[in-house]
Amino acid sequence: MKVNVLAFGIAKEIVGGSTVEVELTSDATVGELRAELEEQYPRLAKLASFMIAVNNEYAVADNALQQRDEIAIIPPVSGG
Amino acid sequence: MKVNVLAFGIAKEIVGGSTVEVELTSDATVGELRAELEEQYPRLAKLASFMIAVNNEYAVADNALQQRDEIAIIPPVSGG
Amino acid sequence: MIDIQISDKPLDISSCIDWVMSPDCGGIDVFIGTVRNATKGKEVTRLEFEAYRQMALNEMQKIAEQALEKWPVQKLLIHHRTGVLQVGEVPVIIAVAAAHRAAAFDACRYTIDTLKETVPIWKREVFEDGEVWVAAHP
Amino acid sequence: MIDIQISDKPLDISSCIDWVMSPDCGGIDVFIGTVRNATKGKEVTRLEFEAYRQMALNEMQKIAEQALEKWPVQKLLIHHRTGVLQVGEVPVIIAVAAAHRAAAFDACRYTIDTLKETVPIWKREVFEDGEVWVAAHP
Repeated sequence: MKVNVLAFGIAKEIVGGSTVEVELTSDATVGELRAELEEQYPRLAKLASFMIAVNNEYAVADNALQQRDEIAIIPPVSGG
Repeated sequence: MKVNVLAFGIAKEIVGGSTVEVELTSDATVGELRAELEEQYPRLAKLASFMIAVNNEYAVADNALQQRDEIAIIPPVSGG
Repeated sequence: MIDIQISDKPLDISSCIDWVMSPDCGGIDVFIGTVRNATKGKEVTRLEFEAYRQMALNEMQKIAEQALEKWPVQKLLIHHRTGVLQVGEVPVIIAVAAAHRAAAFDACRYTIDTLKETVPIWKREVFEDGEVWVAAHP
Repeated sequence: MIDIQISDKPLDISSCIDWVMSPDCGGIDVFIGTVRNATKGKEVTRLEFEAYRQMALNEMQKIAEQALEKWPVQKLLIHHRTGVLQVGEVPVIIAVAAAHRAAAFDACRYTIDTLKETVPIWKREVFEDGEVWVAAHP
Protein backbone atom coordinates (compact mmCIF):
# COMPACT_ATOMS: atom_id res chain seq x y z
CA MET A 1 0.00 0.00 0.00
CA LYS A 2 0.97 3.62 -0.44
CA VAL A 3 0.76 5.87 2.62
CA ASN A 4 1.09 9.61 2.82
CA VAL A 5 3.31 10.70 5.67
CA LEU A 6 3.23 14.22 7.10
CA ALA A 7 6.55 15.84 7.91
CA PHE A 8 7.26 18.68 10.34
CA GLY A 9 10.19 20.79 11.43
CA ILE A 10 13.53 19.50 10.24
CA ALA A 11 11.85 16.36 8.81
CA LYS A 12 10.08 18.58 6.28
CA GLU A 13 13.46 19.79 5.07
CA ILE A 14 14.91 16.28 5.02
CA VAL A 15 12.11 14.73 2.95
CA GLY A 16 11.76 17.87 0.83
CA GLY A 17 8.12 18.69 1.55
CA SER A 18 5.30 18.65 4.06
CA THR A 19 4.17 15.16 2.95
CA VAL A 20 5.97 12.20 1.48
CA GLU A 21 4.49 9.10 -0.14
CA VAL A 22 5.91 5.76 1.03
CA GLU A 23 5.25 2.34 -0.50
CA LEU A 24 4.73 -0.36 2.14
CA THR A 25 3.47 -3.95 2.30
CA SER A 26 -0.25 -4.14 3.10
CA ASP A 27 0.35 -5.36 6.68
CA ALA A 28 3.20 -2.99 7.40
CA THR A 29 3.98 -1.79 10.92
CA VAL A 30 5.31 1.47 12.24
CA GLY A 31 8.71 -0.18 12.60
CA GLU A 32 8.75 -1.07 8.92
CA LEU A 33 7.77 2.48 8.00
CA ARG A 34 10.63 3.83 10.11
CA ALA A 35 13.10 1.48 8.39
CA GLU A 36 11.83 2.49 4.95
CA LEU A 37 12.04 6.19 5.81
CA GLU A 38 15.56 5.85 7.20
CA GLU A 39 16.66 4.03 4.06
CA GLN A 40 15.19 6.65 1.72
CA TYR A 41 16.27 9.59 3.89
CA PRO A 42 19.46 8.68 5.78
CA ARG A 43 19.51 12.13 7.45
CA LEU A 44 16.46 11.05 9.50
CA ALA A 45 18.64 8.44 11.22
CA LYS A 46 21.10 11.16 12.19
CA LEU A 47 18.53 13.13 14.19
CA ALA A 48 18.70 12.97 17.98
CA SER A 49 15.57 10.81 17.60
CA PHE A 50 12.31 10.76 15.71
CA MET A 51 8.88 9.33 16.45
CA ILE A 52 6.00 8.26 14.26
CA ALA A 53 2.51 9.47 15.13
CA VAL A 54 -0.56 7.60 13.89
CA ASN A 55 -3.91 9.38 14.04
CA ASN A 56 -2.48 12.05 16.33
CA GLU A 57 -1.00 9.59 18.84
CA TYR A 58 2.60 8.54 19.33
CA ALA A 59 2.97 5.03 17.91
CA VAL A 60 5.38 2.20 18.75
CA ALA A 61 7.19 -0.12 16.33
CA ASP A 62 4.63 -2.96 16.65
CA ASN A 63 1.62 -0.85 15.71
CA ALA A 64 0.02 -1.90 12.41
CA LEU A 65 -0.66 0.76 9.80
CA GLN A 66 -3.82 1.23 7.70
CA GLN A 67 -3.81 3.09 4.44
CA ARG A 68 -6.25 5.70 5.71
CA ASP A 69 -4.30 6.46 8.89
CA GLU A 70 -2.97 9.97 9.39
CA ILE A 71 0.74 9.28 9.75
CA ALA A 72 3.40 11.82 10.71
CA ILE A 73 7.15 12.01 11.26
CA ILE A 74 7.80 13.74 14.59
CA PRO A 75 11.40 14.94 14.88
CA PRO A 76 12.64 16.03 18.34
CA VAL A 77 10.10 18.53 19.66
CA SER A 78 11.20 21.95 20.89
CA GLY A 79 8.09 23.89 21.82
CA GLY A 80 7.63 26.11 24.83
CA MET B 1 15.36 52.31 81.62
CA LYS B 2 12.01 52.71 79.93
CA VAL B 3 11.69 51.39 76.41
CA ASN B 4 8.86 51.87 73.97
CA VAL B 5 7.86 48.66 72.24
CA LEU B 6 5.90 48.60 68.99
CA ALA B 7 3.11 46.03 68.67
CA PHE B 8 1.58 44.60 65.49
CA GLY B 9 -1.21 42.26 64.54
CA ILE B 10 -2.67 40.34 67.43
CA ALA B 11 0.03 41.76 69.75
CA LYS B 12 -1.50 45.20 69.28
CA GLU B 13 -4.79 43.85 70.60
CA ILE B 14 -3.12 42.02 73.48
CA VAL B 15 -1.18 45.04 74.75
CA GLY B 16 -4.06 47.39 73.96
CA GLY B 17 -2.27 49.75 71.57
CA SER B 18 0.37 50.09 68.87
CA THR B 19 3.09 50.86 71.44
CA VAL B 20 3.63 49.85 75.02
CA GLU B 21 6.14 51.25 77.54
CA VAL B 22 8.16 48.71 79.50
CA GLU B 23 10.44 49.38 82.47
CA LEU B 24 13.68 47.40 82.33
CA THR B 25 17.06 47.37 84.08
CA SER B 26 19.67 49.46 82.24
CA ASP B 27 21.56 46.43 80.93
CA ALA B 28 18.46 44.45 79.99
CA THR B 29 18.49 41.85 77.23
CA VAL B 30 15.87 40.79 74.73
CA GLY B 31 15.23 37.72 76.90
CA GLU B 32 14.44 39.91 79.91
CA LEU B 33 12.09 42.05 77.82
CA ARG B 34 10.27 38.91 76.65
CA ALA B 35 9.88 37.71 80.24
CA GLU B 36 8.59 41.11 81.36
CA LEU B 37 6.10 41.27 78.46
CA GLU B 38 4.86 37.74 79.13
CA GLU B 39 4.34 38.58 82.78
CA GLN B 40 2.41 41.78 82.04
CA TYR B 41 0.47 40.25 79.10
CA PRO B 42 0.02 36.51 79.69
CA ARG B 43 -1.86 36.18 76.37
CA LEU B 44 1.46 36.77 74.56
CA ALA B 45 2.74 33.46 75.98
CA LYS B 46 -0.28 31.70 74.51
CA LEU B 47 0.56 32.69 70.93
CA ALA B 48 2.03 30.04 68.62
CA SER B 49 5.25 32.05 69.08
CA PHE B 50 6.45 35.63 69.10
CA MET B 51 9.73 37.28 68.25
CA ILE B 52 11.33 40.54 69.27
CA ALA B 53 12.81 42.76 66.57
CA VAL B 54 15.46 45.36 67.41
CA ASN B 55 16.16 48.07 64.86
CA ASN B 56 14.28 46.14 62.16
CA GLU B 57 16.15 42.87 62.71
CA TYR B 58 15.01 39.72 64.45
CA ALA B 59 16.80 39.58 67.82
CA VAL B 60 17.77 36.65 70.05
CA ALA B 61 17.48 36.39 73.83
CA ASP B 62 21.13 37.37 74.50
CA ASN B 63 21.00 40.64 72.56
CA ALA B 64 21.43 43.70 74.78
CA LEU B 65 18.90 46.53 74.50
CA GLN B 66 19.60 50.26 74.35
CA GLN B 67 17.02 52.85 75.29
CA ARG B 68 17.01 54.35 71.78
CA ASP B 69 16.55 51.03 69.97
CA GLU B 70 13.43 50.57 67.88
CA ILE B 71 11.91 47.51 69.51
CA ALA B 72 8.90 45.56 68.25
CA ILE B 73 6.82 42.55 69.21
CA ILE B 74 6.46 40.29 66.16
CA PRO B 75 3.62 37.78 66.57
CA PRO B 76 3.43 34.87 64.07
CA VAL B 77 3.61 36.42 60.61
CA SER B 78 0.97 35.61 57.98
CA GLY B 79 1.73 37.69 54.90
CA GLY B 80 1.54 36.55 51.31
CA MET C 1 -11.31 23.59 34.04
CA ILE C 2 -8.87 23.51 31.17
CA ASP C 3 -8.20 26.03 28.39
CA ILE C 4 -5.82 24.99 25.60
CA GLN C 5 -5.08 27.20 22.61
CA ILE C 6 -2.60 27.42 19.76
CA SER C 7 -2.56 30.78 18.01
CA ASP C 8 -0.49 32.62 15.45
CA LYS C 9 -1.44 35.94 17.07
CA PRO C 10 0.36 37.49 20.07
CA LEU C 11 -0.65 35.87 23.36
CA ASP C 12 -2.44 38.02 25.94
CA ILE C 13 -0.94 37.48 29.40
CA SER C 14 -3.59 39.49 31.26
CA SER C 15 -6.53 37.64 29.79
CA CYS C 16 -4.83 34.30 30.60
CA ILE C 17 -4.44 35.33 34.24
CA ASP C 18 -8.00 36.66 34.37
CA TRP C 19 -9.24 33.31 33.06
CA VAL C 20 -7.63 31.28 35.85
CA MET C 21 -8.49 33.65 38.71
CA SER C 22 -11.39 32.46 40.77
CA PRO C 23 -12.72 33.18 44.25
CA ASP C 24 -12.05 29.65 45.52
CA CYS C 25 -8.35 29.83 44.61
CA GLY C 26 -5.65 31.35 46.78
CA GLY C 27 -2.61 30.79 44.61
CA ILE C 28 -1.86 31.29 40.93
CA ASP C 29 1.39 30.31 39.29
CA VAL C 30 2.10 31.58 35.80
CA PHE C 31 4.94 30.54 33.55
CA ILE C 32 5.72 32.84 30.64
CA GLY C 33 8.24 31.77 28.04
CA THR C 34 9.94 34.61 26.21
CA VAL C 35 12.24 34.71 23.20
CA ARG C 36 15.81 35.25 24.36
CA ASN C 37 18.24 37.42 22.43
CA ALA C 38 20.94 34.74 22.46
CA THR C 39 21.52 30.97 22.58
CA LYS C 40 24.89 29.68 23.76
CA GLY C 41 26.30 33.16 23.32
CA LYS C 42 25.08 33.54 19.73
CA GLU C 43 22.72 36.38 18.89
CA VAL C 44 19.20 35.28 17.91
CA THR C 45 17.40 37.34 15.26
CA ARG C 46 14.01 35.67 15.57
CA LEU C 47 12.31 32.36 16.28
CA GLU C 48 9.87 30.43 14.13
CA PHE C 49 7.42 27.98 15.70
CA GLU C 50 5.64 25.28 13.75
CA ALA C 51 2.98 23.00 15.26
CA TYR C 52 1.34 19.74 14.25
CA ARG C 53 -1.78 21.52 15.30
CA GLN C 54 -4.40 18.88 16.17
CA MET C 55 -1.92 16.50 17.76
CA ALA C 56 -0.31 19.35 19.71
CA LEU C 57 -3.73 20.37 21.07
CA ASN C 58 -4.43 16.74 22.02
CA GLU C 59 -1.08 16.34 23.77
CA MET C 60 -1.52 19.60 25.69
CA GLN C 61 -5.00 18.50 26.74
CA LYS C 62 -3.53 15.22 28.03
CA ILE C 63 -0.87 17.04 30.04
CA ALA C 64 -3.50 19.34 31.54
CA GLU C 65 -5.72 16.40 32.48
CA GLN C 66 -2.76 14.58 34.05
CA ALA C 67 -1.89 17.70 36.06
CA LEU C 68 -5.48 17.97 37.31
CA GLU C 69 -5.37 14.33 38.38
CA LYS C 70 -2.02 14.66 40.12
CA TRP C 71 -2.65 17.90 42.03
CA PRO C 72 -5.68 19.67 43.55
CA VAL C 73 -5.84 22.36 40.91
CA GLN C 74 -8.98 24.27 39.81
CA LYS C 75 -7.94 25.82 36.53
CA LEU C 76 -5.12 25.21 34.09
CA LEU C 77 -4.47 27.15 30.90
CA ILE C 78 -1.93 26.54 28.14
CA HIS C 79 -1.62 29.00 25.26
CA HIS C 80 1.10 28.41 22.67
CA ARG C 81 2.06 30.72 19.85
CA THR C 82 3.11 29.70 16.34
CA GLY C 83 4.72 31.60 13.48
CA VAL C 84 7.53 34.14 13.56
CA LEU C 85 8.42 35.67 16.94
CA GLN C 86 10.84 38.49 17.66
CA VAL C 87 13.10 38.75 20.72
CA GLY C 88 11.00 39.50 23.81
CA GLU C 89 7.80 38.00 22.40
CA VAL C 90 5.97 35.22 24.22
CA PRO C 91 5.78 31.69 22.73
CA VAL C 92 3.99 30.10 25.69
CA ILE C 93 1.88 30.96 28.73
CA ILE C 94 0.88 28.41 31.36
CA ALA C 95 -1.37 29.61 34.18
CA VAL C 96 -2.56 27.44 37.06
CA ALA C 97 -4.91 28.32 39.90
CA ALA C 98 -5.29 26.23 43.04
CA ALA C 99 -6.60 26.65 46.55
CA HIS C 100 -3.03 26.33 47.84
CA ARG C 101 0.17 27.45 46.20
CA ALA C 102 2.16 24.19 46.30
CA ALA C 103 -0.25 22.52 43.89
CA ALA C 104 -0.18 25.54 41.56
CA PHE C 105 3.64 25.52 41.42
CA ASP C 106 3.91 21.75 40.99
CA ALA C 107 1.26 21.58 38.27
CA CYS C 108 2.67 24.58 36.36
CA ARG C 109 6.18 23.20 36.36
CA TYR C 110 5.01 19.72 35.40
CA THR C 111 3.03 21.22 32.52
CA ILE C 112 5.90 23.18 30.96
CA ASP C 113 8.43 20.37 31.55
CA THR C 114 6.15 17.79 29.93
CA LEU C 115 5.08 20.13 27.12
CA LYS C 116 8.71 20.54 26.12
CA GLU C 117 9.12 16.75 25.97
CA THR C 118 5.95 15.57 24.25
CA VAL C 119 4.02 18.29 22.41
CA PRO C 120 4.69 18.29 18.65
CA ILE C 121 5.80 21.88 18.22
CA TRP C 122 9.13 22.82 16.68
CA LYS C 123 11.26 25.90 17.10
CA ARG C 124 13.73 27.18 14.56
CA GLU C 125 16.29 29.70 15.78
CA VAL C 126 17.33 32.21 13.15
CA PHE C 127 20.74 33.86 13.48
CA GLU C 128 22.51 36.47 11.35
CA ASP C 129 24.38 33.74 9.53
CA GLY C 130 22.03 30.77 9.48
CA GLU C 131 19.30 28.89 11.28
CA VAL C 132 18.81 25.72 13.26
CA TRP C 133 15.92 23.49 14.35
CA VAL C 134 16.34 23.38 18.12
CA ALA C 135 17.10 19.93 19.62
CA ALA C 136 17.04 18.21 16.23
CA HIS C 137 20.57 16.84 16.43
CA PRO C 138 22.44 15.10 19.27
CA MET D 1 17.80 43.64 39.71
CA ILE D 2 15.34 43.73 42.57
CA ASP D 3 12.08 45.64 42.98
CA ILE D 4 10.41 45.51 46.41
CA GLN D 5 7.24 47.44 47.20
CA ILE D 6 4.56 47.58 49.87
CA SER D 7 1.46 49.46 48.83
CA ASP D 8 -2.06 50.07 50.12
CA LYS D 9 -3.29 50.46 46.51
CA PRO D 10 -4.31 47.56 44.23
CA LEU D 11 -1.29 45.76 42.74
CA ASP D 12 -0.83 45.87 38.97
CA ILE D 13 0.02 42.40 37.64
CA SER D 14 0.81 43.56 34.09
CA SER D 15 3.28 46.20 35.14
CA CYS D 16 5.00 43.69 37.44
CA ILE D 17 5.42 41.26 34.55
CA ASP D 18 6.59 44.05 32.23
CA TRP D 19 9.21 45.03 34.78
CA VAL D 20 10.81 41.56 34.92
CA MET D 21 10.70 40.87 31.17
CA SER D 22 14.03 41.34 29.49
CA PRO D 23 15.61 40.19 26.23
CA ASP D 24 18.25 38.07 27.98
CA CYS D 25 15.63 36.04 29.86
CA GLY D 26 13.79 33.03 28.48
CA GLY D 27 11.60 32.12 31.43
CA ILE D 28 9.41 34.10 33.79
CA ASP D 29 7.62 32.60 36.75
CA VAL D 30 4.97 34.67 38.47
CA PHE D 31 3.20 33.84 41.71
CA ILE D 32 -0.02 35.73 42.41
CA GLY D 33 -1.68 35.35 45.77
CA THR D 34 -5.42 35.98 45.78
CA VAL D 35 -7.96 36.31 48.56
CA ARG D 36 -9.99 33.10 48.79
CA ASN D 37 -13.68 33.13 49.58
CA ALA D 38 -13.29 30.54 52.34
CA THR D 39 -10.85 29.17 54.95
CA LYS D 40 -11.42 25.68 56.32
CA GLY D 41 -14.90 25.76 54.86
CA LYS D 42 -15.83 29.05 56.50
CA GLU D 43 -16.85 31.96 54.29
CA VAL D 44 -14.41 34.89 54.32
CA THR D 45 -15.88 38.40 54.02
CA ARG D 46 -12.59 40.25 53.60
CA LEU D 47 -8.94 40.25 54.63
CA GLU D 48 -6.95 42.96 56.37
CA PHE D 49 -3.18 43.12 56.00
CA GLU D 50 -0.93 45.05 58.35
CA ALA D 51 2.81 45.46 57.83
CA TYR D 52 5.73 46.55 59.99
CA ARG D 53 6.65 48.51 56.94
CA GLN D 54 10.39 49.22 57.08
CA MET D 55 11.28 45.85 58.56
CA ALA D 56 9.05 44.07 56.04
CA LEU D 57 10.80 45.88 53.16
CA ASN D 58 14.19 44.92 54.66
CA GLU D 59 13.21 41.27 55.06
CA MET D 60 11.83 41.08 51.50
CA GLN D 61 15.05 42.67 50.21
CA LYS D 62 17.06 40.00 52.08
CA ILE D 63 14.97 37.20 50.58
CA ALA D 64 15.39 38.63 47.09
CA GLU D 65 19.16 38.94 47.55
CA GLN D 66 19.36 35.36 48.84
CA ALA D 67 17.38 34.14 45.82
CA LEU D 68 19.73 35.98 43.46
CA GLU D 69 22.70 34.35 45.18
CA LYS D 70 21.19 30.87 45.10
CA TRP D 71 19.94 30.84 41.49
CA PRO D 72 20.99 32.45 38.20
CA VAL D 73 18.14 34.93 38.12
CA GLN D 74 18.18 38.34 36.38
CA LYS D 75 15.20 40.11 37.92
CA LEU D 76 13.07 39.52 40.99
CA LEU D 77 10.07 41.58 42.05
CA ILE D 78 7.99 41.40 45.22
CA HIS D 79 4.94 43.63 45.62
CA HIS D 80 2.81 43.23 48.75
CA ARG D 81 -0.49 44.92 49.44
CA THR D 82 -1.69 46.21 52.81
CA GLY D 83 -5.08 47.38 54.05
CA VAL D 84 -8.50 45.89 53.43
CA LEU D 85 -8.83 43.38 50.54
CA GLN D 86 -12.00 41.81 49.18
CA VAL D 87 -12.32 38.25 47.87
CA GLY D 88 -10.46 37.92 44.55
CA GLU D 89 -8.08 40.81 45.22
CA VAL D 90 -4.32 40.28 45.15
CA PRO D 91 -2.24 40.57 48.35
CA VAL D 92 1.07 39.57 46.77
CA ILE D 93 2.84 39.29 43.42
CA ILE D 94 6.24 37.71 42.97
CA ALA D 95 7.77 37.77 39.50
CA VAL D 96 11.11 36.24 38.57
CA ALA D 97 12.92 36.29 35.23
CA ALA D 98 15.86 34.03 34.40
CA ALA D 99 17.65 32.78 31.33
CA HIS D 100 16.30 29.28 32.06
CA ARG D 101 13.02 28.31 33.62
CA ALA D 102 14.25 26.05 36.44
CA ALA D 103 15.93 28.99 38.18
CA ALA D 104 12.84 31.15 37.78
CA PHE D 105 10.59 28.48 39.33
CA ASP D 106 12.98 27.70 42.18
CA ALA D 107 13.60 31.34 43.04
CA CYS D 108 9.89 32.26 42.87
CA ARG D 109 8.85 29.41 45.13
CA TYR D 110 11.68 30.08 47.58
CA THR D 111 10.64 33.73 47.74
CA ILE D 112 6.98 33.14 48.56
CA ASP D 113 7.77 30.28 50.98
CA THR D 114 10.32 32.38 52.85
CA LEU D 115 8.17 35.52 52.75
CA LYS D 116 5.42 33.66 54.53
CA GLU D 117 7.85 32.60 57.25
CA THR D 118 9.88 35.71 57.94
CA VAL D 119 8.34 38.95 56.63
CA PRO D 120 6.52 40.93 59.35
CA ILE D 121 3.12 41.23 57.71
CA TRP D 122 -0.06 40.05 59.37
CA LYS D 123 -3.35 38.96 57.90
CA ARG D 124 -6.69 39.15 59.69
CA GLU D 125 -9.52 37.09 58.23
CA VAL D 126 -12.93 38.63 58.72
CA PHE D 127 -15.98 36.33 58.73
CA GLU D 128 -19.69 37.09 59.10
CA ASP D 129 -19.49 36.28 62.80
CA GLY D 130 -16.00 37.31 63.85
CA GLU D 131 -12.39 37.68 62.87
CA VAL D 132 -9.05 35.99 63.45
CA TRP D 133 -5.36 36.85 63.06
CA VAL D 134 -4.10 34.04 60.85
CA ALA D 135 -1.47 31.71 62.39
CA ALA D 136 -1.48 33.59 65.71
CA HIS D 137 -2.45 30.60 67.83
CA PRO D 138 -1.23 27.01 67.86
